[in-house]
Amino acid sequence: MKYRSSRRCKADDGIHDLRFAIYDLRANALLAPSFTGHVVVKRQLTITLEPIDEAALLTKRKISDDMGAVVRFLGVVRRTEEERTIKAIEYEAFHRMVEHQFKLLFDEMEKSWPIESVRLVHRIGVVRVNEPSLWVEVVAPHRGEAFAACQWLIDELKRVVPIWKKPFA
Amino acid sequence: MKYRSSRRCKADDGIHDLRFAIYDLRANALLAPSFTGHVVVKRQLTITLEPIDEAALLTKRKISDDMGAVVRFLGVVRRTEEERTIKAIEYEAFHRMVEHQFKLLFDEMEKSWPIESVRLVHRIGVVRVNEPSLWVEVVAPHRGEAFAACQWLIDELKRVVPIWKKPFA
Amino acid sequence: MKIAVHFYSYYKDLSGSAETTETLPPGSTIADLLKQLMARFPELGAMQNSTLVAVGVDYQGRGYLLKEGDEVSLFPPVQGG
Amino acid sequence: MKIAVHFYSYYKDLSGSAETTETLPPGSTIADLLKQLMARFPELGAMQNSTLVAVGVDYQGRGYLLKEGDEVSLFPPVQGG
Repeated sequence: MKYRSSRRCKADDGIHDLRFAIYDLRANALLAPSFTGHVVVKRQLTITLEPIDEAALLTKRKISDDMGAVVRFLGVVRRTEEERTIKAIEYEAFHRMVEHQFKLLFDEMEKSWPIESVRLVHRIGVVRVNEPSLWVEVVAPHRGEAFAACQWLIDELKRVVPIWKKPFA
Repeated sequence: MKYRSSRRCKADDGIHDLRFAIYDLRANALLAPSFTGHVVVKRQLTITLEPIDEAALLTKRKISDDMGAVVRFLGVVRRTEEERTIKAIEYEAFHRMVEHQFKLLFDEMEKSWPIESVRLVHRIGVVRVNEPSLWVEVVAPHRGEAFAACQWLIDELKRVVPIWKKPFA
Repeated sequence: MKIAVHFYSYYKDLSGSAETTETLPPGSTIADLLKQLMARFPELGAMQNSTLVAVGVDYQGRGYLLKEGDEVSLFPPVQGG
Repeated sequence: MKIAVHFYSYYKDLSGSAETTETLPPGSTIADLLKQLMARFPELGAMQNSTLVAVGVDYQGRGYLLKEGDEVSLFPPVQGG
């Protein structure tokens, strides 16, 4: 458990939190009739050693009257990792790069789908079996774009965000 | 608001709740290595006049150690319906048929994906703008099947489950 | 034979009632029932092609052979969620 | 020029250290750096093709031209989520 001392990194309400975006043509094709060409997209990224508190997360985000779809994903540590039985996974992060790569992903999401809000919590350090390591929420006008954006974000996270697993038997 | 008197219909822990299923070949192709060929799939269907209480729903379902993905969807009443501004939508249901059609959909889900649990809450009666009318949760070993099953269920719900909308300006 | 017919959603408004009973000769299909209903409720006529039909709690096609005691429901495309 | 190199995940274990410094002639690329590192840490050699390389907080390809002060990070495929 030698990575246990990883520093806590909370980007809440920090650099990623609130900014304007002008949607490109691809995004505009998906827009709701009331869409005005640019919106404030709320972003929140939390990288934390603490357990993920879903109930608290639910109380913290109101959605606007134009939003019709909220997709949430919870990634949970499974008992088997590559066919071996494990007790926990330790997640290690290259923090500065994690934040930067998520910023790039959030930028890309804003350009691709008319989302109002994206929140992502990734737990690092030791996460035991049956505990969540990842929580993602995407809010959009319609379900198609909310599902697409949420799945895209998770796929990309697993491709480019420098976080690694170390299973413990 | 003449449908306001629709009876309350709760199917919790009722007919749909717990049963065995033998997965077909299509499902087996997606199975986790530890999959044993049949599982108890937990089902819960709630058709209710009451507001959807997400926090309460979260406390009521534990997932097993083999599950790695939880996908949740929240469908919320939007301010615009077919380009008109509305205050609320009244949902009317043909209750007996709703329950039966959901049972058929849940049966089909069990055959198609190795899910552990599906819960669906549909609110009926008057649902105001910004309030959820639909809550869906699918628990599966991996995210691909959880997302696919959840999206399929919502698409099918909108195709075959006899619930109708009446917007109020 | 007598067939009970229920209307849902705006079909209730269009027909002016939530249910009715139709008398049909044995061997009649849902298509026959619809033809008879459209004559009685011309307001429903325009909707005929998009009308969904259930017998009991299962969807049935236009060729379904009706039998005494069937409860038929007619409604527009569903819009849940 | 001197290039600081950081290892992450099991590259730390394989190389036996979290960071090192390499001295390279001006005009060297990441490919040159990797060649030099593999010679010093043969344990990393087998991983060469799947190794991800970042300069600062951005991914860079093998042809990236290194400059004095670059902080290079080497790591295996990521596995978050």
